[in-house]
Amino acid sequence: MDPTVLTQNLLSPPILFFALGMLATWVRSDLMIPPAAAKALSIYLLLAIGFHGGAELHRSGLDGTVVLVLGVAALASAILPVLGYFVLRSRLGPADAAGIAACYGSVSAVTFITAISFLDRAEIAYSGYMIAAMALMESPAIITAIILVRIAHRDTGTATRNGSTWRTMIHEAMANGAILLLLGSLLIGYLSGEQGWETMKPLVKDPFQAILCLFLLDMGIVAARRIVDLRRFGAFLIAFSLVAPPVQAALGIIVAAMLGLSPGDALLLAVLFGSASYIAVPAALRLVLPKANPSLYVPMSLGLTFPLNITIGIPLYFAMIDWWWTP
Amino acid sequence: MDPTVLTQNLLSPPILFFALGMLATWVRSDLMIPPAAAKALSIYLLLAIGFHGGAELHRSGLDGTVVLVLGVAALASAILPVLGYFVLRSRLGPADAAGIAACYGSVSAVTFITAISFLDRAEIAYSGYMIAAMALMESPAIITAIILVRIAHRDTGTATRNGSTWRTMIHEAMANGAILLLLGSLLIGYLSGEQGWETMKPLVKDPFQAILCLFLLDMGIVAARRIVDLRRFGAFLIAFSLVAPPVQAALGIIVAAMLGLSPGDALLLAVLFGSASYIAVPAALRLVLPKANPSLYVPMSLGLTFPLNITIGIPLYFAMIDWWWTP
Amino acid sequence: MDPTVLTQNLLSPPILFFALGMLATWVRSDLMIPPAAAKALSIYLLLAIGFHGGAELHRSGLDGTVVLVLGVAALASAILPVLGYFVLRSRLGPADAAGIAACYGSVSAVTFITAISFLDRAEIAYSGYMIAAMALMESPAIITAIILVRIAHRDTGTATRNGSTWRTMIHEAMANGAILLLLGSLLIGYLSGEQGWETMKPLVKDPFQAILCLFLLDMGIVAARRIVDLRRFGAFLIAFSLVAPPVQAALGIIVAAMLGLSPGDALLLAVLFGSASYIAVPAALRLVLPKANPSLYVPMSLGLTFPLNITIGIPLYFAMIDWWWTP
Amino acid sequence: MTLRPMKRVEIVVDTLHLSRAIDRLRQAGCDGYTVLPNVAGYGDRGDQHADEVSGVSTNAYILIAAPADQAEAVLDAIRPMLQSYGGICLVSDCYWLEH
Amino acid sequence: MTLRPMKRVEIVVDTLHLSRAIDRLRQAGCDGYTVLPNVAGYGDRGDQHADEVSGVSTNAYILIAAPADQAEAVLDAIRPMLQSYGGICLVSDCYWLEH
Amino acid sequence: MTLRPMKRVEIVVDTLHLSRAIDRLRQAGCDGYTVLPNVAGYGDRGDQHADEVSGVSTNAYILIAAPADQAEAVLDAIRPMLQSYGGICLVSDCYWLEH
Ligand SMILES: Nc1ncnc2c1ncn2[C@@H]1O[C@H](COP(=O)(O)O)[C@@H](O)[C@H]1O
Ligand SMILES: Nc1ncnc2c1ncn2[C@@H]1O[C@H](COP(=O)(O)O)[C@@H](O)[C@H]1O
Ligand SMILES: Nc1ncnc2c1ncn2[C@@H]1O[C@H](COP(=O)(O)O)[C@@H](O)[C@H]1O
Ligand code: NA
Ligand code: NA
Ligand code: NA
Repeated sequence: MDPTVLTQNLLSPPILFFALGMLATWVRSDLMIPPAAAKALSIYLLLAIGFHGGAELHRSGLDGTVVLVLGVAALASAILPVLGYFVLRSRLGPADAAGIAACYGSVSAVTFITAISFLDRAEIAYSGYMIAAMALMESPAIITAIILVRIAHRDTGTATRNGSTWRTMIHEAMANGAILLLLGSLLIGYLSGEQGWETMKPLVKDPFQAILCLFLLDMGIVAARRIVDLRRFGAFLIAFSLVAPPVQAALGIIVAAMLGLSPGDALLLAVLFGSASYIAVPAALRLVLPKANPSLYVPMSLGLTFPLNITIGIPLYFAMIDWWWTP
Repeated sequence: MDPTVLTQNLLSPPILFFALGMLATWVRSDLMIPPAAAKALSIYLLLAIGFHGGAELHRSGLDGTVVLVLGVAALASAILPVLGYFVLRSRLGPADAAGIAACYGSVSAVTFITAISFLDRAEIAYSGYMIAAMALMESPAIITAIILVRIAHRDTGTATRNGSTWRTMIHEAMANGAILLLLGSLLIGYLSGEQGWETMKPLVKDPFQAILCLFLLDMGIVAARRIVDLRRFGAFLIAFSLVAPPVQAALGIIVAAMLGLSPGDALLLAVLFGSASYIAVPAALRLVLPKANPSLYVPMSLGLTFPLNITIGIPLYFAMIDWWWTP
Repeated sequence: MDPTVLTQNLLSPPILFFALGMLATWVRSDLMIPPAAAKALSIYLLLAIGFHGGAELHRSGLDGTVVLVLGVAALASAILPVLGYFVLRSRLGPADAAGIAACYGSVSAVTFITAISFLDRAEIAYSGYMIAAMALMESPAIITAIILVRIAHRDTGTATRNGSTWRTMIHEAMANGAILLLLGSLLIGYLSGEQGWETMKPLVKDPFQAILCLFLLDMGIVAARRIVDLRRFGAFLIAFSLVAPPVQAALGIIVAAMLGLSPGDALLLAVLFGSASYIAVPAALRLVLPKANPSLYVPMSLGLTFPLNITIGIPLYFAMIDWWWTP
Repeated sequence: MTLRPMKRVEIVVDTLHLSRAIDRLRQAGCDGYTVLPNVAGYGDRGDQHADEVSGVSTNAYILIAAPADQAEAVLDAIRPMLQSYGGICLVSDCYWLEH
Repeated sequence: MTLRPMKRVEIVVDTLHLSRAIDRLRQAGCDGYTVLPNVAGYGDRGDQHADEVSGVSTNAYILIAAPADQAEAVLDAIRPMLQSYGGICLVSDCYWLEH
Repeated sequence: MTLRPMKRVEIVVDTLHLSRAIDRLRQAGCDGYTVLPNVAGYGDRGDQHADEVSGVSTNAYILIAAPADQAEAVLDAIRPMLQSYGGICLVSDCYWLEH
């Protein structure tokens, strides 16, 4: 791996601001972004990448591989938790194992956005439909997790709340604000075409990287707070948080090669496979799998996997792709 | 009417984001813009159009028609509620009729801003002083409403809170934050001239349309929530919400033609006549006409009239103007 | 003094929006920026000047005078409170005198930022390291204040909370969110170089002046509220609030001349000497010198000194420098 | 440690009326209160969504600890507002930690 | 001035569960409540930091004044949620100022 | 349905002192609390406007439900802070819904 890719990533403003946020928590500073502002920033980021992706789609048009890639992505999100579940069951009960596995089967939107900003800085192209792939990968993992727990409790049937579970889950998946905003913005970007893009560009493109920095500053503060919770963890869960991402990302790279994706799209697929959800899935799990302990899966995905992926993961996965794709 | 004007408006990012917001409420999504962020966006929009209008005024200078237009606008806001009141009295008590009439005699700043963004997209000029006209049309309607209720209750005098009412009202009109910000920004834009414009342009002009989209996303969420309240309404009020705007807008177009305004200014005047307040007037009514039921006038103006105006109304009024003004 | 410098400053958008905010409070308007948004704006401003300063440093490189200037700045912040303290002791007890002196020995970040925007508008260069100087001047004044109170209470030792005071204080100084963000952004701007600057420029540079206007609108609202508290003050404290800034700024100009700084840097040093803290120092004083009355030092620095400095002070100090530096 | 018995008064009014409510409290001799300016709710006048920018649909919550006589003055001062504009007022007992 | 004795019920649940909790309250016949949608806290399930965007780590606080029987219905309605998801519910006495 | 009698402690301190107050609560054995970090108010030290960025003029509100002995420990822990920095502390009775 070309070490300058790693250095350049570590010295890029987004990562440095993330590190500053972590530092702020560690020295017990009172630096904080008001939650309302952080929420507004996250809405901006989802809207911006959604709209950008839609505008790209409008330009490139839809071709045959799109449906294939989207299908593979959704399938992956449904299958990945099975692998994670069986690894985790060696030490954990079914609910906790399924909860963690669901997070790692799903995706982290901010990791994905950071990967896009990595590609933007390196001026490497990617396809607009990868954003749709991300949206499709949010939910299947939860459904798999529920099924796994159901199977484990076949006899008792108490671990998940019966009856309304499926209805609740489907509603949550459809009505999740982040996914709705992402797909809605994608569609709007697609529909409003070149003129729409000119209108939105000064907000969704020009300051995008810089606003991501502000958001990652906040993410650093928040992630560092969650790391404290890890001190009660054994080595097993810490190892899982650090090993699962590159392994899953490597799977993503293999799939990307098989699908013949471009290097940019391959990186995004690797990140989708390798990242773990700490927003949408935890929110859904609290509703449909309340027995799974959130103080396990949130610190793992937010406190360890997220920092790992944005600092070392993205350049590492890219180096792998670069080496493989280069003829 | 050229149907592409309508289609183009419906497919423009602001309207599509508004629709996305409504959809989010309908599918019971948890998508929401934090109230503090929505407030900040509304402050931005008022400041931006105020400043922009002031800068335009600085460039064009003040001419004779300005005073005339401003006077007519203020007068219209005082007279329009009388018409509305007598129509509404056929079914409602004096306080409710006056309350609703006040909203429809006044204006909706966001509708006005959306009309400006419509003109910007179509590259049609408008005059900076129309923003002053808007500010002047906020309050007279309330005064008329009070007078109407006073007359209705000549004998009892209990419907409005006596004594302090006028003082409160004048204070409210002067001290209303939105109007102060709008007129203040207009004046600042005027005073700070070309150099000031260069300074402010990267914030008040370049991302204006895109920030309006974010705000309309929120307005869609909020408006859809208010629509639910309409189910308790009879056909009469729903019809009023949908018929009054085009009728009043048509009046505005006639006045604009009589004043010899440009097409852009004519559209803005039509929108000022045809739109209904759901911010400043409801806030004032709660203070000076507490007997008027806010769960009538807010859902009507916010849940029906506002969506109608920004989706169909603006292109419709513009088509009428286009047809009339074209020699 | 060339009167147009003053007029131009008074008619610049930042000052006019500040005045609009004050007016809003005076007419008891309901105009307000949500606290969460104001906090987000302040974070933006600190991040932006920090990053900008770091990028400048990256371009200019570090030379010999930097360390000298930084040292002098820190020293000044430690010494200035001694002068203030002895003037104030003529009328006040040791805790209140020390509290006020600490504020005036320290700096106001927003005044400093307003001075930078003054220089930007006049296209006068300044050095990136002046931002580091500002960060270094925040804390020494507090330490001096504590020492002065300790000396005054040598016998009783009750005025300041013993034991943990020093530890708390050093922690506060290090961990103050504003300073951490400022220095962190400076370092990030320095490390991320020209490519980082290109990335961040659309957010930290282009809309900087305009966002400052929004923030000063809020500062005007807040400052005017604090002015009300001044009615209970005697002439002495009001006089101090208005005389100390130009006297201290004049000292700053003399020091700048001795150090051979450029006119831009001289203005910034004058503002650092002449401004008074109303954020970091009051927050620290509440912890380490709780006996000092915050309803003295906050209204003085926020209600009087801040408005004085940004309206008249900055152009006045600049006129002095211009006259002195012009050969 | 002394615990002085006091009344605990809670008021919910429209955010729009907050500054008037506070003026009335001060006139009634109330010398301490805590305010949450933006809260949501539901009552006789339907939903207060706390979701928009006018304050028409947003409540403010006020907490007052006061001696019994001052509390009574507060109730007298606030009742006419509740009659005109809606809102609620609750009274309960509490102890104030002297310090 | 009439003060009617009432129960004062306070509920803290995850913000995530707020809309469900309110649905339950309404079904239980509760005709008034006040809501603070974003509060922080600490309890059996550890820290709720109220610092992020998912609502997983944020609480909502609900205040209800209700006659004794309605209050009891509220407790019955809310208890299963507390059992499944955590949270707390406090009951105390208060007087409602009639207006 | 079991309702366990408890003490309900409410504390208002400067937001600046919030983290210290919480440290003290935890040391005093308090195992649950709810926090509103930004509230406005008025008291002996004048107006807390909750309008600026330093937290000097903003209060935090803490609600604690605790058994009597734990509540007493909380009061002991918090009183020195109120003496140094101002703020208030109220105690009342409540019932905790067991779940
Ligand atoms: N029973 C109640 N318990 C708690 N809060 C209430 C109750 N009734 C009304 N409120 C609050 O007071 C506000 C105004 O009440 P109302 O005027 O009845 O609509 C509501 O929006 C709620 O926030
Ligand atoms: N003893 C308590 N006093 C006040 N609030 C509490 C208490 N215990 C829990 N809470 C609140 O209820 C939330 C959920 O509690 P739990 O489910 O026990 O973690 C906490 O985050 C606190 O906000
Ligand atoms: N009597 C009271 N009732 C309710 N809150 C109070 C009362 N007195 C003080 N407070 C709150 O406690 C804060 C600090 O009080 P103080 O230290 O007395 O200024 C005030 O800003 C209020 O938020
Ligand atoms: Na994944
Ligand atoms: Na109108
Ligand atoms: Na100074």
